[in-house]
Amino acid sequence: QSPFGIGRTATPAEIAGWNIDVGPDGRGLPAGSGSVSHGREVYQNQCAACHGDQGQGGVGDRLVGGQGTLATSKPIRTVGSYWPYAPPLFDYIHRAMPQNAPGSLSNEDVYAVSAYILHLNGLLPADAVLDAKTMTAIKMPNRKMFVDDARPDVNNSACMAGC
Amino acid sequence: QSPFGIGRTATPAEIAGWNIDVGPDGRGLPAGSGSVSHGREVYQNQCAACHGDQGQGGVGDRLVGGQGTLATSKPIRTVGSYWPYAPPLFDYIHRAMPQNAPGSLSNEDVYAVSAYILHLNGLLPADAVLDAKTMTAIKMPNRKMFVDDARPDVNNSACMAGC
Amino acid sequence: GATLAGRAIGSASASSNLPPDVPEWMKTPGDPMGSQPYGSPSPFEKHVVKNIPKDLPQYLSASGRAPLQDLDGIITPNGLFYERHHAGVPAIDPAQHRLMLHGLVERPMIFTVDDIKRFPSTSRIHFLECSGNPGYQKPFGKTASDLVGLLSCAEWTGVSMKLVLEEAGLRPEAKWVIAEGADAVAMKRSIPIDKCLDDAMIVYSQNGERLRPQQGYPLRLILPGFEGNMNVKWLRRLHVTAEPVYSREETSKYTDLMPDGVAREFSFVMEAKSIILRPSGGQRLSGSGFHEISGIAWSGRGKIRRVDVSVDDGSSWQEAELQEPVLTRALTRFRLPWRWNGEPTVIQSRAIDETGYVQPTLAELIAVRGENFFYHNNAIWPWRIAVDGEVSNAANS
Amino acid sequence: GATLAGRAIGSASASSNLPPDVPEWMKTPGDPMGSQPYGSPSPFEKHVVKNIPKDLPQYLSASGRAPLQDLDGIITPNGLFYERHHAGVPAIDPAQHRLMLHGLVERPMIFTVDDIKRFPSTSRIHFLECSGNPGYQKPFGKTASDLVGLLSCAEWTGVSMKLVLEEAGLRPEAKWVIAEGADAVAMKRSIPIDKCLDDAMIVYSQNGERLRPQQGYPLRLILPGFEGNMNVKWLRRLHVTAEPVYSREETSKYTDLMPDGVAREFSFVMEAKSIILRPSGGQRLSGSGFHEISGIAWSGRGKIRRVDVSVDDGSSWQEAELQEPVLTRALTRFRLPWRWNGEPTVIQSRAIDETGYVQPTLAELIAVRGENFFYHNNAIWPWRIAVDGEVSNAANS
Ligand code: HEC
Ligand code: HEC
Ligand SMILES: [Ca+2]
Ligand SMILES: [Ca+2]
Ligand SMILES: [Ca+2]
Ligand SMILES: [Ca+2]
Ligand SMILES: [Ca+2]
Ligand SMILES: [Ca+2]
Ligand SMILES: [Co+2]
Ligand SMILES: [Co+2]
Repeated sequence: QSPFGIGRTATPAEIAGWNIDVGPDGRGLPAGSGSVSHGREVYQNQCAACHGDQGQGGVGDRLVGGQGTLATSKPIRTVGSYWPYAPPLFDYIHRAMPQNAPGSLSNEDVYAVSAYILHLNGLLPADAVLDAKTMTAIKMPNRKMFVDDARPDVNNSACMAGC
Repeated sequence: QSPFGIGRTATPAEIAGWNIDVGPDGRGLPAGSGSVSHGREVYQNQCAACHGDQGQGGVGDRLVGGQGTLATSKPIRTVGSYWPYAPPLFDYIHRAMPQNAPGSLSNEDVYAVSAYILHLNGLLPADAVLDAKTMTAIKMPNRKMFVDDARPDVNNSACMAGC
Repeated sequence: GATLAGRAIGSASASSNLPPDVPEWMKTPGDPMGSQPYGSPSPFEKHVVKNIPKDLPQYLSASGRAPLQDLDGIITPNGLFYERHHAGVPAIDPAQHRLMLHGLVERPMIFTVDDIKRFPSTSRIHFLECSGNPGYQKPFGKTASDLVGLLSCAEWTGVSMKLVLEEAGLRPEAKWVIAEGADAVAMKRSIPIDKCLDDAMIVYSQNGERLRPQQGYPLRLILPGFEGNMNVKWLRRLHVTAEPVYSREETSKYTDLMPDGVAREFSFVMEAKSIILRPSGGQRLSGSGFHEISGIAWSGRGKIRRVDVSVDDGSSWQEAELQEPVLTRALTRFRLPWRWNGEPTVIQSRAIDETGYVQPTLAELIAVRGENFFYHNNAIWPWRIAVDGEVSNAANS
Repeated sequence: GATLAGRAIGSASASSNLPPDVPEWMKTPGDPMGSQPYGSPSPFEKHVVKNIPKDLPQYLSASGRAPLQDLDGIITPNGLFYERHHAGVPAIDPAQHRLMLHGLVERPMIFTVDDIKRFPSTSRIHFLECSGNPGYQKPFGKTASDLVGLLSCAEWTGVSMKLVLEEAGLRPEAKWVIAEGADAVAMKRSIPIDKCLDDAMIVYSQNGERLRPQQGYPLRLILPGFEGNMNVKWLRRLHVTAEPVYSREETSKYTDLMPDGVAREFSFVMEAKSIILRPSGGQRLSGSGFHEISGIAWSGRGKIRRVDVSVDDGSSWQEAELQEPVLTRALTRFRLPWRWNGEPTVIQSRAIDETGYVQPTLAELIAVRGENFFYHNNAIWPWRIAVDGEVSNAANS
C-alpha cells in the first residue's frame, strides 16, 4: 500500500494529541465552555499586559473595534472588524497565546477569553457562555467581504522608448 | 587605452618591490652571491630543525638524495633528484622559507643556503659560490625527464551489461 | 613604510602593506588548518549581517532582512538568509521531531526525520519572499535590504511532497493540506492540493547543509513561488482536508485589503519583481564613468524572460543581460553596463516573466489596490542618483 | 511522558516530545530575532565540520576536507568548503590589498579590491578540486570525505580575467600569466594565456557573500576545471610572460610521476569523475528495502553527459538521473532509486562527460600511470555493502 514502505501508522491517540485544528465550521472545537465574565478574569491576568486592558493593543495586536473602518484610509483590522469566522479565534488563542506560554490555557479558559474578546467587540452579550455550538453559530460581521485572489490585477506595458 | 578606465599605472619601483619571480632561465635572480660554507651555517641555524641536519627531512620535505629512485616503486623526489631547474630553488626559498619567517633571508643567505642544498645533492663542490650566473648554469640531473601532460591516457568503455 | 613591522594601526603604518612594500600578512604564517572547523566570514566583513531594526516593539514575532545590496549572484549564503518567525526560533532535537500526516488519507502516518531523508530526494534552487516586502505607504526603506530584504534564494534538498502524500494514500475528497509548524505559535497554513502534488517539497537541506534553525530545522515546506509564510518551517503536521482551515495567518494576516473594504484571500503567488542592487539606496557612485548596473529579478509564476533597465527616469528602457542559468522560481541576476555622465538621474528595473506579465509601477498597483493592500507589493523601484553620486530611494521624494 | 517538562535528557524524558505529547519547544517562545545576526547551524549538527586529521605533522601546509557524505545538492555551504593552504590563512585587510598586473602588457597596473568590483561582473557555479584527491596507494580513505573531500562547489562572482588583462593591454608575446598569492608562501602558478582569455575569473564572492579567508579573501583566481592549486588565493600579482615560471608548485609538486621516471608537467585539467555519497563508507543501511543511491559527478572538460551506477559489483550498469540544471565544470548530482535485497554487494558510479570521456577504473589508471603518479586520480570508486548494511571502501579489501 505504501510505495516506499517508509514511516509507520499513526495511532488515533497520537493524532488526537497533535491535531489541534479548529475549522471555520467549528470542526475540532473541544467539549467545554467558558463565560464572558470568566473570560474577563483570564484576559486581565494573562492578556491585558500585551493587548491593553480594553483590547486596544500594545506589544500585541489591537483586538477590539474598527468596524466600519475597513473602507477608509485608516482601516483597523481586529477580531471584531475583520475576522471572517469565530472558531479560528479559539484555534489561534489555543495554539499561540499567551505569547509567553502558548498552549497553557485550559479549553475552558480559551472559550472564556474568546467570549470576552467577542463581547468587547459587541458580538456577544455580557452574560454569554461560549461552547462549540454557540461559537460556531456566531456570524462575524466581515464574513461576506472576502473574495478570491484576483491577480494579475494590473497590466503594465513594456514600453521601450518615449515612455 | 584602458577600456573601463579602472585602476592606475604601477610604477617601476612598485613592480620592483613586488616582482619576486625567478624564472628557470635565471631571469629575476638578484645581484649578490653565497658560498656553500656560509650556506651550511644558514641551514643549521634556520632550516635543520624542520628539514633535518643532513637534509633528510622532518616536518619539512626531504631535500637531499633520491637520484636513481624515480623509476622504482619507492621514488624519492628532492631538489637533487627531481627539480628540473636550479633558479626556482632561489625563488622558492626566497619567497617561502624558512616557513616561520618567509622572506626574512637576505639575498646572500638565499644564495648560500641554495648552494649548500645543491652541494648536499652532489651538484656543487664544497668550495662553490653561487650567484645569478653560476646558478643559471647548473644542469639539474632530472631536467630531461619532464614531458607535457598526455591525458586523456586511459580509455574505459561504457559497458552496460555482462561487464 | 618598509621599516614598520607588525600589525598596522592607523594610516601611516597602514601604507607599509602597499607596494613596493611587502604586506605584513606575507611575512608570517597565517591561521593554521583547523582554526575554523566550521568557517566564518573575514572579520573585515563583520558589518555584513542581517538587517534587523534596533527599535522593534518586540523580537519574537519579527523579521531580519538579507543585506541584498552586499550580496552577489543568486545564492543567499545561509548565514544571511532572511528570517521571519512569529514566536522565536525553536531549538528542535531532530531525533525527537516527528512529521504526522493525517486526515483524508488511506493510512495516517508518522515519519521521523530519517524517514523523510530515506525518500527519493531532489534539489532545486528557489527564492523565498515574505508577502509584505514592502508595504504601499511612505516612507519606504532607504536601502534595497530595507525595501525588499525579506527575500533570499537557496538550493533546497528534500523529497517531493507528492511522494510523502502518496505514501499515506490520498482519498478522493482531499483538496487542501493544512501544514503546521512545531514553533510556539504552531504556525499553520492551508495549501491547495494541486500545489502539493505539483512542485511542493519537504526539505531538510539548504545550500548543501542541513536547514538552519531560522529556516525551519529539521524540516520545512517549500512551495516554490508562494508567499514565504506558507512555506511552513519546523514542519510537524500535514492535515489533509476538503476545505481550507481559515487560520489566523490566512484571514487576519496575509489577506489583501482593497479600498472598498473587500479583502482578497488565498492570494499565494509572488508576482514578477526586480530590483537594482548596485547602485542602490545608501551607496555612492565614486564618480562619473563606468558603473555596472546589477540586480535581481524573480517570479512566482516561473522563469524570468526579460529584465529592462531605465537610466533616464523611465523615458526609455534597455534590455539587461540575464545571468545563466535562468531557473524557474529562482532569483535571476541581471546586469547592464552603464557609463554615468555625472548628471542627476533615476534608474530602475522592470521584470517580465515567462507568462508575459510585466512588473508594474507603484502607481499602477495603488490605482487598483489602494494603499491598504499591504501585501504583494511587486512595484518597479526607482533609485535617484544625485550629482555627488549619492543614491536614494526615489519613491520617498 | 506528558508530565515531564523542561529540556529532556535521556530516553525516558525524551519521549515527552513525541506524539501524542506536545514537544517542549512548542510551549515557550524560541530564540528572539537578532540572536544570530550572522546565522550558524543547529547545535544538533555540530558534528558536521570539515574533516581535518588530528595527527598531521603540522597544520600550516595542510588540508581540510568537505564532509561530502553529509551534504546535499551541488552547492557546498561556505562554512564547509574544503581548504588547502601552504602557510596558513592570511588575515588580509581588503583596504590594504592590491592586485598588480605587469610584464608583457602595454601599461602595468595596480588595482584596489574596489577597482576589481567596479568591472563588469559575472557569477558562475564551478567546482574546485585539489589534484591529489586521493592518491593511488592503499589504504584509501574510509569515508567519501576521506577519499575525495578535497572538492567543493560554489557560485563564484567576479570579473572575467580577460577584461582585467585587456585593461592593461596584452602584448603579442604574452603566452602565460604567473599568478601569485599574498600568503606567506606567495603561492605561484603559471597559467596558459588561452585559459586566462577564456573562462578564467578573478572573484570576490562565493555563494553570494565575500570570499571566506580560507578561500582567498579578498580576491582569488577561478580557473574552471583546472586543479585547485592553480586557482590562486589571496591574489596579489599577475605577471604576464612568454614562458611558464617553473615554480616549485609546478615542478616539485603537482607533476605526475610515471613508472619509468618520466614526469608529466602542466597537467591542469581535472578529468571526469563521480562518487556515490549515499550509501558510502562509514554509513549503514537500516535494512533491506528502498534506499536511494545519490552522488556527485564533475568534469574539468565541461558538462556531465551521463552517470551510470552499478549495484552488482560492476557486472551491469544503469543510467542514473541527473539533477537539472547540469552546468559546465560544476558538480552534478545524480540519483538512482534502489531496493536493497539485503545481500552483500558492491555499488559504484561512472561519469561520462560531454567529450565522451568515460571515468576509468583504478586498475586502468594504474596500468598506465603506475602507483607513484599521486595526482589526478579520477577512478571509479566501489563501496562494499555488508550483510548487516555496513558500507566500506571496497578498494581497501
Ligand atoms: C507577551 C505578550 C502577549 C500576551 C501575554 C498575549 N498576547 Fe496575544 N498577541 C501578542 C502578539 C505579539 C501578537 C501578534 C503575533 C503575530 O502577529 O505573530 C498577538 C496576537 C494575538 C491575537 C491575534 C489578533 C489578530 O487580529 O490577528 C489574538 C486573538 C490574541 N493575541 C489573543 C491573546 C489572548 C487571548 C491572550 C491571553 C490569553 C494573549 N493574546 C496574550 C502578544 C501577547
Ligand atoms: C618551521 C619549519 C620549516 C623551516 C624552519 C624551514 N622549512 Fe623548508 N619546508 C617546510 C615545509 C613544511 C615545507 C613543505 C611546504 C609545502 O609543501 O607546502 C618546506 C619545503 C621546503 C622546500 C621545498 C622542497 C621540495 O622539494 O619541494 C625547500 C627547498 C625548503 N623548504 C628549504 C628550506 C630552507 C632553505 C630553510 C631555511 C632557510 C627552510 N626550508 C626552513 C618547513 C620548514
Ligand atoms: Ca619593504
Ligand atoms: Ca496573501
Ligand atoms: Ca548629497
Ligand atoms: Ca501532553
Ligand atoms: Ca598536475
Ligand atoms: Ca559488520
Ligand atoms: Co480558568
Ligand atoms: Co648571512
